[in-house]
Amino acid sequence: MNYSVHCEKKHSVSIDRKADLNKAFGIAVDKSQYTVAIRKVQEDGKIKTLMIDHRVVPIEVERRGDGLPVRVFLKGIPFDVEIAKMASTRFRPPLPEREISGEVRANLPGQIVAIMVREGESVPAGAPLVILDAMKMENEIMAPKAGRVGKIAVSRNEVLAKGDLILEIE
Amino acid sequence: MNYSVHCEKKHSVSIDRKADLNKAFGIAVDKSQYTVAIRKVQEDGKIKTLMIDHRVVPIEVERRGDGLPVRVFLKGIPFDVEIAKMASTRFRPPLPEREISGEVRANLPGQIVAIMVREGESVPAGAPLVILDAMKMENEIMAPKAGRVGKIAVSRNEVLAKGDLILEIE
Amino acid sequence: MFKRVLIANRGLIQANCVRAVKELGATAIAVFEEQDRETAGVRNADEAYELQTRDASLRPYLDLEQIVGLAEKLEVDAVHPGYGFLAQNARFARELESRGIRLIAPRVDGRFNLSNKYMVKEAAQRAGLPVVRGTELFSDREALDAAVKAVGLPLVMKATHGYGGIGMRVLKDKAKVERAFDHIQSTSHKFLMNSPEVFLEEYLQGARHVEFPVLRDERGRTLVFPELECPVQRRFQKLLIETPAPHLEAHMRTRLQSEVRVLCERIGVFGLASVEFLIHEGKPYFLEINGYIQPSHTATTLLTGVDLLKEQIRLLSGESLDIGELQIRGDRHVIGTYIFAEDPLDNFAPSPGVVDRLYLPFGEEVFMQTSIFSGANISPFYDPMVAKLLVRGRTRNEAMLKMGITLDEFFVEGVKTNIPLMRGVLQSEAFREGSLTAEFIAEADNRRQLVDSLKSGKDSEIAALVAALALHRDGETLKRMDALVAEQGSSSVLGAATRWLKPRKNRPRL
Amino acid sequence: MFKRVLIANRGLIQANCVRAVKELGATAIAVFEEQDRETAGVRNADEAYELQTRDASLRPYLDLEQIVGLAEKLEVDAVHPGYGFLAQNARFARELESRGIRLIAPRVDGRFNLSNKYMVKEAAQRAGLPVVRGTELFSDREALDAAVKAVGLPLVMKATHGYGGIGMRVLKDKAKVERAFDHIQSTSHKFLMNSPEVFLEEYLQGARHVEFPVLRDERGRTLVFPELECPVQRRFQKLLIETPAPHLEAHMRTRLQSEVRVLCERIGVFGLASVEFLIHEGKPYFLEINGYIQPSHTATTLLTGVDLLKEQIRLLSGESLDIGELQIRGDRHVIGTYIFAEDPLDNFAPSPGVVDRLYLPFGEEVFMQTSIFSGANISPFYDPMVAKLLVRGRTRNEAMLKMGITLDEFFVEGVKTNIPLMRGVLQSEAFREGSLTAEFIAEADNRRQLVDSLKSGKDSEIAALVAALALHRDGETLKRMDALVAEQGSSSVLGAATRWLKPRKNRPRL
Repeated sequence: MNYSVHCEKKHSVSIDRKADLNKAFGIAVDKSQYTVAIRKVQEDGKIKTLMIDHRVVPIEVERRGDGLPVRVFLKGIPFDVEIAKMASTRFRPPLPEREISGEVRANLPGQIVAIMVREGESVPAGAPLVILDAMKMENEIMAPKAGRVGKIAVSRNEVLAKGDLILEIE
Repeated sequence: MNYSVHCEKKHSVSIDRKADLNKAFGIAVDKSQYTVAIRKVQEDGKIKTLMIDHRVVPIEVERRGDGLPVRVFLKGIPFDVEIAKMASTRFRPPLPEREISGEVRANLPGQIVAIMVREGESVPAGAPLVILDAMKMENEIMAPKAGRVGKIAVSRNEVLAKGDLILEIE
Repeated sequence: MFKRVLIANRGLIQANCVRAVKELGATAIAVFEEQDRETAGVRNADEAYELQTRDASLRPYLDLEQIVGLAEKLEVDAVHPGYGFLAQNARFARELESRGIRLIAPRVDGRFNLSNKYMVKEAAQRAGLPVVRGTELFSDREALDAAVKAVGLPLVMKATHGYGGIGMRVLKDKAKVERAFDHIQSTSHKFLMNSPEVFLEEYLQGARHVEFPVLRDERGRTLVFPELECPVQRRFQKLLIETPAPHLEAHMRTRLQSEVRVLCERIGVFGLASVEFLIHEGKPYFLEINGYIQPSHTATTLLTGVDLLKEQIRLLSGESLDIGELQIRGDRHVIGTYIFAEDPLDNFAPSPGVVDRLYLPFGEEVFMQTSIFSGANISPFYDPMVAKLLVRGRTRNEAMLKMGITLDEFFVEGVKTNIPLMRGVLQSEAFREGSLTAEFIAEADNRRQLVDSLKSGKDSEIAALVAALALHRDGETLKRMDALVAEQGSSSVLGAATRWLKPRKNRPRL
Repeated sequence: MFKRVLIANRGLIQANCVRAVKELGATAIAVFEEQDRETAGVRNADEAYELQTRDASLRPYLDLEQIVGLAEKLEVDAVHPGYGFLAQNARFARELESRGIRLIAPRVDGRFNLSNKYMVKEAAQRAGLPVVRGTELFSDREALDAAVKAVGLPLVMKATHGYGGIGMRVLKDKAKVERAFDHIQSTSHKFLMNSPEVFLEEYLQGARHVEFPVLRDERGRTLVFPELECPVQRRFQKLLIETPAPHLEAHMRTRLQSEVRVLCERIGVFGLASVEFLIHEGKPYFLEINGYIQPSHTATTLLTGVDLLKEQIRLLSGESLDIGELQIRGDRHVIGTYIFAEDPLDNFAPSPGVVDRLYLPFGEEVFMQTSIFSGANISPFYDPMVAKLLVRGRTRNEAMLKMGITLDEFFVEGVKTNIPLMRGVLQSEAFREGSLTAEFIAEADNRRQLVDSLKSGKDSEIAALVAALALHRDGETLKRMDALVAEQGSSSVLGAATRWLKPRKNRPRL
């Protein structure tokens, strides 16, 4: 199977066989030939460790909502990847979502120390909405787009988990 | 509920209430009164950490085949315990097994490097039977009781897991 | 020595204080929040007491009244505040002293107050130390304009009682000066002991920051340690330290050590303190005195073989310094890095979460303090430091090599950390030359560049390989599942295997 | 420096060698068995190759032919053997040298052979060092009787090529002498390079054991480090080390350091070696020279700030020693303990298994090397060392206190360890006085007593409480389950909850 992967530049990745645990197999990337063995997988089958050309490589793969890999971490160093084309595979990657959501959520757990807007107020994109106190720092949460402030789901001093809804820009 | 526990000397332990996670409660041991809270349990409900009088105490409890505690480890230090009598409880501890089993098993994983007896041979208690090479040491495995060597379940150079049957003294 | 010491902090510093107090033969008493109930300091304390959350807006470790009340009830004779939190809180000290309990913080002559930055600067100036040009104290908004004009931009605005970057702003833009002033004034009740006064100072572009730890006993015996330098900081918190400083010449070291001694005598410091200087275009400027134990003191301890934390507690209990100048050694080089659960590529946003894979480095001349483990949950509510990592070398070059390779071996999965950034720093020419500055790291582009410098051409091939292989294996897994379904006529297997292929909430990755 | 170095070992020493080689700018190549494929040394190596199990009776790490073959194929210019295993194997060295590959082990003048204990003893004697009274070499069973009579009981029987306790027996009883002789002869093909010769020595009751690490370069520049002492051993393996030795007087240290220098010059050592002495009733006796890096060298590294492992590799590659006598410091005190997965209350029986809870100590002047983690599986097949723990103090007293408290904080559940024994040792009067000997620890009763000394009267109450509470909670759990069953009419819940109440196989606890 051939994959066209953009990572810093365009690469052509060719994987010829089944990728089973522990058996070494070859993968060609552009003109280089790599010997790869899968050394460790998660319970759901996702790869955690590879052996590539006699080196141990712990990996993390970040995926889009539809499961398509979008970022690879090699020892914590991020590489953006875009898988553009696959020969002989059932996957047809859908276009990534482009519309900006108006949902404003806590990007980290913390406590609301100030609410700077009122319901119904019109705000430009980038306007400060609330201050979230997290990890000894005050974080201004900004409007992701221009619009009207809908219902505010939080109150002052409320402690939020990551991902909790704060308010919506309509 | 009252428990009579022998641990170095006889102790009377009195537990008055349900022992739920995280709620502190009192336990009397002889003339001392302890404040105890269960801080951490295993999946099966067994206690892993106690808070006793404002100190964190990680514990391990070794149990007999029927579930009765026979040894307690406080930070790795072993205390033999014998629970002799319980008031108002359904537990009636059966007598511990006394008969010595003739089964000889690997007490640790290792490799059989020598077999020093033959099937059918009579051996006294304590006679060396096999040599098990484990962790860079040769361990002589001795006869647990006098008797005749039954079928030998292992062969030279065989690698054994802990608990594997080596032979039986009949 | 003290008999009973309460430690009013959490994390690594709590555990270190607990052990220091125990080594000194006293009873170590820890306090803790529910979520910290099995951390190292709590486990190892002779006694541990759970703090109550009495007010949603006040975290228990900052709950001064509750801690003072507990200290009184438990009849302790001293409280160790660690750093941050309560370490520089004058009210905390007063409340304890009024109950006959000593706060383990440096004491000074009654005429002075260490946490008052302006007062200390004045004292240093009078003692003949060079200081940064700046204004007097003011709290009146109307005085602001003239003050800014007098100092000129860029400038540093400092609250009288700021600490650890709180109440301090570097301002390059006139438009932001007023807002900063308002912010400091409005938050002064929360962090700055209700003291809304500020002063402005000239901003010394590209200045280097060095500090000299000092031990001084009641009898006036003084020991000034070799200096530490912190070329990599974020928001005034240290990310990398070195001792001794790479480019401080011997005559400058000798001069500053003697100035430190003079200043400490002048203001009558006793206990542990750190005297900080900026070095700008070869000239030193006194900056401030820090009065609490800091994570960086571990580097001095490793370099010199003197346990500063223990000596701090000993001296404050009234014991004498029994170490001579000649017993302190500075002929090795120590580099320390602080690893935080945060993303330097996303403006150091905190990255709390569960550590799901962890490879800790270890080795000859490699020293680490950490309480994380595989499965540890990194709390979002406190300083997200997960490890202090130090190496010692015979030369700076040896220490740099060792730290670089040690960081390569340190792998944390599940939360983002500054390990990649620190690896980039250790490989950079600027750091090797000793010319890296805090300002350089403050720029997001520079951080990105340092991390990118770790990538080789081959790495992009490997990343592409990994992405393709991950997808390839998904396909394989699906096919195997399809076959299984065909065989067994069940759809539940497929359901389980393809769960992750359905759209998930598209939250930012931890 | 070398360009490519293969490391022929596993565990901590493998990881340390990998880092040392990388720090020196060479390519570090690891070899590994399947079960070790994600250990630190393998992860961090520049290249890693899996060894094959070619023969059930030969573990891959000992498979000399396979490793030599790999070294040749991979075109390495040196092999680091770590310690044990291949470190003293003459054939291994020969096979490598014949292929132009250097074994990283000390080299000596062609007339000598370090692994031949008798030859080295003779050389020492000729160099004027005091040696233990004993016989010449013999391999003839008929010579045994006369030799025993000449030396007298108790005596020590030593194989010419013994190492690390292998091929050495202390014999107090005439009846056991022949059996020991036969055993050494019959196992000599396996461990002792087919050399069945032995010699007997007087057994020096209560002798103390000190060793001086030495670095010496090809040009003859020699550096003798402060001595290490190992008062707690089991089967000739170290459990506790101190440096410097607690009771070696300064004049004796100076004398022995100069004798070490003379001996190393005489036999032309170059590289890293350790020269060992017994101190018996105040008199020193040369014992042997060890030619490999040892776990205890970490203590010397911590004390002196010289990375011995790295210097060893550097010197063997032909580089020169660039450290002066005055740059070595001995005015601190280091204590190290080795933690093994074994039960000192059961004759040090190995205790392999899964670590299911782990609290690692950390802190100021506390240094640890370990690769265990919660969930780690401790293999039964190799040396079960799980951690090296070291502390440094300004005085021996400070180091003792620190080690004692640090061991209290170290908790491993799932496998038995010698932590309780070491805690008992650190609290014992004998150790504090510096009068503890290896013989004392060899007695099971003494070990039991040391562990029991940790128990207070209250502990037996607490153990009783814990036992009763465990049982009490079982009852509670049962009752709750009963209620649930009554409610739901299902018996599967009860089945799950009471599973453990059914008799289990009564195997000994791990």
